Amino acid sequence: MTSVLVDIQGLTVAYPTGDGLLHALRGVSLGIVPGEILGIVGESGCGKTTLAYTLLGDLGGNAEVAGTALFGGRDILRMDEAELRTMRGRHVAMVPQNPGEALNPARRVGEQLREVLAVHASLSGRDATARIVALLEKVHLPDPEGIMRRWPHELSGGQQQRLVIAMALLGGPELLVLDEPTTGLDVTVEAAVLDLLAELRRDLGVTIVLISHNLLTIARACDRVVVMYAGLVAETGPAAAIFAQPRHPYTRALLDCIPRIDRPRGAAEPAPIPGSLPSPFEALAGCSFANRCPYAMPACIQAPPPLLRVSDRHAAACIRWPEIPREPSAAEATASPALAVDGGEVLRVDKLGVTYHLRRAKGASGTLKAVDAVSLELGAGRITAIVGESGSGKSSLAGAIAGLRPADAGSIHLGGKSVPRLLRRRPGWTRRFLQMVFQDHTSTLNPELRAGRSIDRAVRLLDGTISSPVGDRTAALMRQVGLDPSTAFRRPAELSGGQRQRIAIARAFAGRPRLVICDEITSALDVSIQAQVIAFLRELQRANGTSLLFITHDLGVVRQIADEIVVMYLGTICERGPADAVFSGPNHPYTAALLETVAAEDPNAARRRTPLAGALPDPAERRIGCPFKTRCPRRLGPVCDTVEPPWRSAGDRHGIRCHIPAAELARNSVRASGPDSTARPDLRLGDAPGVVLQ
Amino acid sequence: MLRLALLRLPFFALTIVVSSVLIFLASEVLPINVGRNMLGTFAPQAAVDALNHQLGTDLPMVERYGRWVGKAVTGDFGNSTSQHLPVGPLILRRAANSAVLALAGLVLILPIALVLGTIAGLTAGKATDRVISVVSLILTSTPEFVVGVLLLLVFAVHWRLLPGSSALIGAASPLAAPLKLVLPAVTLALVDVGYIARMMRASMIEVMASPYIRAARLRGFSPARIVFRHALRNAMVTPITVIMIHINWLIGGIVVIEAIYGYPGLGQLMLSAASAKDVPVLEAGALLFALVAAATQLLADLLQAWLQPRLRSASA
Amino acid sequence: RPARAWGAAMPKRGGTIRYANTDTLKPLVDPATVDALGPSDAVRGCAEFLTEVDEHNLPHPHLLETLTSSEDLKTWTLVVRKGPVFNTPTPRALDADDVVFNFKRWLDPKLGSSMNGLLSPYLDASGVEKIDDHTVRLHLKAPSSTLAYDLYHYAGAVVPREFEGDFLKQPWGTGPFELVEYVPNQSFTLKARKDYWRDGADGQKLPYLDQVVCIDVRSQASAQVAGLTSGQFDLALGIDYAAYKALAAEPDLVMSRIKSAGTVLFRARVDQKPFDDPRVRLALRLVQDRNQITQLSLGDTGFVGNDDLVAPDVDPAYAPLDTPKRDVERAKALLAEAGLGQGFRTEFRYPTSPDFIATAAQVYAQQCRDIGVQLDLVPMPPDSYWAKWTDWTFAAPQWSHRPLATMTMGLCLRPGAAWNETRYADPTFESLLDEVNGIVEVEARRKVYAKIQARLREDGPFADPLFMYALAAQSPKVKGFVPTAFRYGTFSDTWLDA
Amino acid sequence: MSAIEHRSKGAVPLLPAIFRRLGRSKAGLFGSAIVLFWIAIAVFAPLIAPYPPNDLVGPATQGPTAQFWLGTDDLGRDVLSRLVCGTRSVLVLAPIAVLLAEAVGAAIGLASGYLGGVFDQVVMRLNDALIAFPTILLYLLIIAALGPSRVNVVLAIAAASVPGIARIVRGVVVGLRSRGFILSAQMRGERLWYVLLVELLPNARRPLLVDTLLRLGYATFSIGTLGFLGLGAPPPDPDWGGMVNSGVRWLSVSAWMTAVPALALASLVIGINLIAEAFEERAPR
Ligand SMILES: Nc1ncnc2c1ncn2[C@@H]1O[C@H](COP(=O)(O)OP(=O)(O)OP(=O)(O)O)[C@@H](O)[C@H]1O
Ligand SMILES: Nc1ncnc2c1ncn2[C@@H]1O[C@H](COP(=O)(O)OP(=O)(O)OP(=O)(O)O)[C@@H](O)[C@H]1O
Ligand SMILES: [Mg+2]
Ligand SMILES: [Mg+2]
Ligand code: NI
Repeated sequence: MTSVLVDIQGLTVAYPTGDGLLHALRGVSLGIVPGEILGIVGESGCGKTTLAYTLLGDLGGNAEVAGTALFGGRDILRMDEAELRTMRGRHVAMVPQNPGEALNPARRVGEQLREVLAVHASLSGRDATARIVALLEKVHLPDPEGIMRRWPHELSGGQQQRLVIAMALLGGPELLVLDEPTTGLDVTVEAAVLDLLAELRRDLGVTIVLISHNLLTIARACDRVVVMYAGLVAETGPAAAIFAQPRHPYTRALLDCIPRIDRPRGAAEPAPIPGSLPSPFEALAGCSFANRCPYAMPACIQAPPPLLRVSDRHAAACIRWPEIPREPSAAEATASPALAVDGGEVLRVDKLGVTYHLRRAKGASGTLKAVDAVSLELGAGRITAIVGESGSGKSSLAGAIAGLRPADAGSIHLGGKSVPRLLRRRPGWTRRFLQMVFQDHTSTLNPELRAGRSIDRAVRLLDGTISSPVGDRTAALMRQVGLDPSTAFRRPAELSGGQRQRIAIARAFAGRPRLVICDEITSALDVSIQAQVIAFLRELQRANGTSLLFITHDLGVVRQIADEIVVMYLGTICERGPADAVFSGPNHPYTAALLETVAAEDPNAARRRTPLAGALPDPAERRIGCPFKTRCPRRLGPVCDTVEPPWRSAGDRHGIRCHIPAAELARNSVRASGPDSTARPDLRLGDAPGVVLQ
Repeated sequence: MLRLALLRLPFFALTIVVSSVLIFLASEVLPINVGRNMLGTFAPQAAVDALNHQLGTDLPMVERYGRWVGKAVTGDFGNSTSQHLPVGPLILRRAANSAVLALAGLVLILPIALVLGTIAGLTAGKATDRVISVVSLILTSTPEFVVGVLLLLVFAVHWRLLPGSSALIGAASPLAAPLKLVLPAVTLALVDVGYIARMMRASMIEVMASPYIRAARLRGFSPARIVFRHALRNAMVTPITVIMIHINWLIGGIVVIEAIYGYPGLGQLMLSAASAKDVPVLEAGALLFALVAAATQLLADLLQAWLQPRLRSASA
Repeated sequence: RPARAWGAAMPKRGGTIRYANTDTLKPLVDPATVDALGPSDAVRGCAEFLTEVDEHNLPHPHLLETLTSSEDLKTWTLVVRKGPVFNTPTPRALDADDVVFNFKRWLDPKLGSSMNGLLSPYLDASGVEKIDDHTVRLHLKAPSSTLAYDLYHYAGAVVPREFEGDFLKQPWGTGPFELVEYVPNQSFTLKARKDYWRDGADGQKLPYLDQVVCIDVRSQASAQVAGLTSGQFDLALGIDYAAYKALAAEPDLVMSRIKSAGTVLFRARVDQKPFDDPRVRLALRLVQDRNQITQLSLGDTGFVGNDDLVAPDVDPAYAPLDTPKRDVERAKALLAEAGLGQGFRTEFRYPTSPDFIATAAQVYAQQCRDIGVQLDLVPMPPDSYWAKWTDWTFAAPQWSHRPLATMTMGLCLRPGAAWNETRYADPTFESLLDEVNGIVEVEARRKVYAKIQARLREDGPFADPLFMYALAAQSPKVKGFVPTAFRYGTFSDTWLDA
Repeated sequence: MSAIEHRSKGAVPLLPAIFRRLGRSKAGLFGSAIVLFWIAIAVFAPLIAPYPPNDLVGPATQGPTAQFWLGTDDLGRDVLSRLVCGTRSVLVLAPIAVLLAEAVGAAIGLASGYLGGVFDQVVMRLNDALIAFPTILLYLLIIAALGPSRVNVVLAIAAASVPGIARIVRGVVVGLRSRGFILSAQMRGERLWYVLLVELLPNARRPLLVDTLLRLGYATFSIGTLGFLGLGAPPPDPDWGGMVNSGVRWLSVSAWMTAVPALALASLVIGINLIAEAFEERAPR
């Protein structure tokens, strides 16, 4: 072990809090080899960030720390302020979780970059500029000099991320620590950032520690992975080995709850991990994962398992590691084929438009067509997913259908009946007909009211079949989403995100609605919890024969649950069709790009550069021609710029809105499959003028 | 910045217009017979009617509002019913006096409060902070009449160091007798320093706990650099903007201090106008306050945008 | 009159006197309608009076050479002094026409001058006759013994006949100073005139001072004290009791204390219930412990009044009747007779300045509880109080010093008089007042005074618990200023001994 | 987000939280002690006061003696008795004024924030116009128009506070009105009053609580100031500000009359502000 850059031994960190001593790290040992990209992965709260800050010697004055963390032979934990100052920036640099917040909002970007050079390299003036420009180019920021003159807020999230990385690199550190660098970024941007890391390691030889709760991200970018659980290392090993052959049941379980697009629907539903993290306030007697582990045995709860060597560089903290299976566990058995109730049409939306009136600083006011003449329909008992990048208008569409955002054009039919666009004007039955689950688990429940209160209200107001008292129905609903009815008396703040989302789902189903809209209900949750929430959602949906309009940007989830897929781009639908058809292609170039990005995240797939360059164009700009023209890798030419693309049929109920014929699209599609099928003339594909059904 | 200013102008104008209507309506509500008020109880009704007619107080409301605004735009606010002087110059002179006092106060308040607040914020929880915080709290909690009377007793009556009466002679500017400003300004400062210092402290603590300060520390910057280059500017945003908005109060709201020292400020004028039901003065004063408030609000916005570039592009 | 000799010292010339006026500097429009001491001081510096009343309460002709009456006190001859010059744009000597002009103004009811209240009982405008350029004759409709005093009333400043009604625009008069600036509620400034008609002790023209600055310090006792001790003011007129007490210990100040007829009245409107009943009014007088009221509100700067407006030792004709004793039993009985055996409750208003009124009112309210009368005290900012002072039902106004009680009586107790705030109308009283006005000789007047005093004590519309000393404090360097009961600030003969 | 973080953000029941907060902060404890002291004085005023507060019991303007522990005022009334009895009016009037203002302000803020649109615009412009006016002057104007009395002092303080409160509540509401739980309430067809009072109002409790405390301090302060300006409760009933007012002119003769009520007032305001401080304090990170 001559060549370790960082050697951490028995690191424990505890924070004294009002509720007692909080154990953030419970004895972590690991080494970081120069030149590697080390991934650290684990559920929220398991100590990843704490570990990252340990590497910079910044744990806050009140933390109780034990163990050693040697960096180049010196113990970071025992350095004094001056030593720390020289180490930071010059030897170890950090990219904190939210890059936007890491920049001083009141100083120009260039100034802040220069400052680093001035402090660490005593470099200023022209030399500094040259160095900065070079580095900014290195992180693929266009127009470096222009960027230097900007304020932090004038950069997009992806740009900020790159900028902070560049800033961290300015001091020429040996070690770069990135804490959740891609959380909150669009898949397409995330892919680009990860690519950048690999490049930097190659070109600059910098050692990188990448922290994420997303296993796929880690898998895609890292050489070696450390899986953390409850302040301990659960498993560590080469990325490929960990994903191919996990040796800790927790790793196994984590892998199982990732929805994967490479597994067809029905073949495997994500399997949620039962139970929850042990309390950080309690000392652990045995294995921290024992209470959730299907392989647990008495020995597990007697003593904490040591990290056991699996192979040369692979170790797992599980005494039963040889028994952990390579393949996903048996959760898929519970999956049943989607229930296609033929109860006719539940929702029909015609040329719906949502326009925002913007007062923009940049000049005159403008309008933003967030949803532009979108038409779609939804059959009874079916699940339609709407996917698209951030800002593509998914939420606006959902809001308009729910009547919460004022649509300014088009019509909405619920159960065949036309309803007013505004919720306020809609007749009472629509409330029972249509419900919604909202994205943000922190705001879906009123923080000041007990959790069950809103279910009670919903039951009282919406459940027409009151045969039992309200409380009984509420309790039943709670059980249906896997919650103990006593949870109803807790306050939202005492519940986890997953629990809250489940209550929101129970509330939405209180009146046995025909249609439920779910707007990114899981995107803020950990993978394991996400799987849980979706499982319960499906259960309720099946039990009630409810239709779902499921909005997400996670194609993996879409694969698991959707019957039909609608792909949105800049407020318009660019492709729609049955899930299988969309996943097998042919696809709209945009869909293809999205699928490819995700495919690229698949740990078992080859690493490819994302084909989707650039960011979403300014949605407020006036559009003519194809909305995707600016980023389309398969742009035909002027026709794309001037002529609105026609709908083309790509198979049974599968439509693509593109100038390129479906057959042509299929040929170049990455996952080309199936012959270009004959279109069914009864297909409704939205009716923008000039619909072409081939 | 200029664009932001232009963008805010309509709001500025709207506030003024709404205020003018409001002020006018409010003065309508007061059951005041202007003519009777001016001529006194024993004046014959005919004379009162004639005066009312001459003043136009018997016209319909909308017309009167139009007249009032029309004249106000040209700076003519009519004659004070209690002082028998044109309101415009009267208000302006008093406002100028108040502005001088407010400025004198600010000159004391700003450096002291910002420095103390910064120190307290940086040493939050330590002894220095405790002392500063407690003293600020005591100062903000002590009514200005207590402070004022005390200072008067000590410095004017007992030690005779400073003039005890800040009454001004004629239309002379208070700057002609700067000593007279000392006690009122110090009182003002004592009352306000704590308030601003506490705000600065809170703001400093918040900024020091912000991710970008932590990020700066993790870049290996020295504490001094962090405080002066990174934290101060951001921490000043709230106190400074609050002070801007506060200017209104500094100019018109220090009635008590003015009363104690006999300083002829706007507050005193408004107070006596109120007790004499002098509608033209009240109207003009209220309008002036609205104007100052809107202007300082605008200024505060601009200042804030200057200190916080992020806000520059934010839509109104 | 010649300038007085002030001891051995020769007056020094030059300098500015800064004096604090505790009476509000109300807006100044027309000298004839001035109704407060503050603005009257500004007028007095610029314009003069036909007569002058000295610190011994004796009248002298001032702008008049002589003022003589017929035997029956009904015809008065005014010989106008030759010499006084108006500071009109083209300076002009005073003559009989100006005097007639002023009389006509005062007597014009439309102007609303308080001079009208004083003069009109015995003089009509038609009775003013110009004899020649320097002689004016007044033909009175009733005899008057108070004319010489009345002409020194503060609204009686003589303006030139060019005067059109706005003194700030036309600050014209024959006085020693010129008005530089008048800022209501704040200050006024006078500067010396070159061509004043009187000569000083040094043989040159008066005044000695270059400038007079008057500062409105309201009733801010603390500011009065602090202003004087810190040398901001050279002189303070009409300081209040608390300030006087605080300053009395100051070695560097010359304090003066002059008995005056300035007073506070607890007055009720006789056209309002229950005060229309004389028994109620009497009860409200009998309940007073006037010693306690005086002691607490003014201490040794006040002296007891007797409910009749006549200040002992001030008005020469004062009839020494017994001071009414507090008699709660009788007061109760009177109330019972009036059908108010249970007592009653009423609002009692007073201006918050000068401070002693609040004290007097509170003490009085406390005393009234003994007969079951509850006074709900309503302190009012002076501006508010005086804006409608004649309207209040039961209130405590302050009345300024006037040398003869009959002057005040004429102002406030005659039906129709502008300041008759109580609406008092009593023929008995009126005829007595007319009678006394026809008498010059003091002892004869005293006899009628006795009747008037008795009548007011029995039937009058007010209680009059106290009189105040006129208090002044001056720096020793102020010379040639004689504080009077009037509390007027007149500085023609004043100089600063630097 | 972890369960622990949720816990420390602590939307636990309000009252226990209040006491816990107070208990944790030394400042809060000290402030409570001061306020409780005055409350105790107010409650037991008749027992504590040695003399009837309005009676002229002794010689005027005296310093402390064995007979009159805190001296007498210019009318010879016992300062201690007046101080003790004056506690009641301050401790009753300030809360009434503030609660009244909070109720009205919250109602306006709720409606204006939730309903939005023209109504909101109008209300907020009106608010702006009122806020433009220095508070003290607003008090003075209102009292000058209505005349000085206890009721009018309460009205003036309440009226002048309403815009600020409305603004706070509106801010909270605007931040919440597009939250999931509100949208959910709309989607299940809740009535307006339910949304406003049950869903939204409780969320404004915390800012309102801090605001109420700060305002309480300021109201106490203002009552004193109005009394000092002679616009407070009319005499003879004891009123701290009024006591200072009448004492000021005797300052150089006997400072007791002024110092005692002035210090009492300042201490009460400090006490209230210390409590408010304890609530404003952020939990240490
Ligand atoms: N300064 C602190 N004081 C008290 N507790 C802390 C502090 N910092 C972190 N913790 C706690 O320590 C535990 C580990 O936190 P840490 O941030 O390292 O987890 P994480 O794995 O990064 O989680 P996440 O994915 O949510 O970022 C958590 O329970 C957290 O609440
Ligand atoms: N209230 C609003 N006012 C103005 N613009 C809005 C508003 N809400 C959304 N937008 C804009 O409309 C466009 C579509 O937004 P929408 O929220 O529907 O997208 P989305 O697909 O749901 O994105 P995300 O994945 O980030 O939730 C975006 O450009 C967004 O900035
Ligand atoms: Mg973290
Ligand atoms: Mg969205
Ligand atoms: Ni969470």
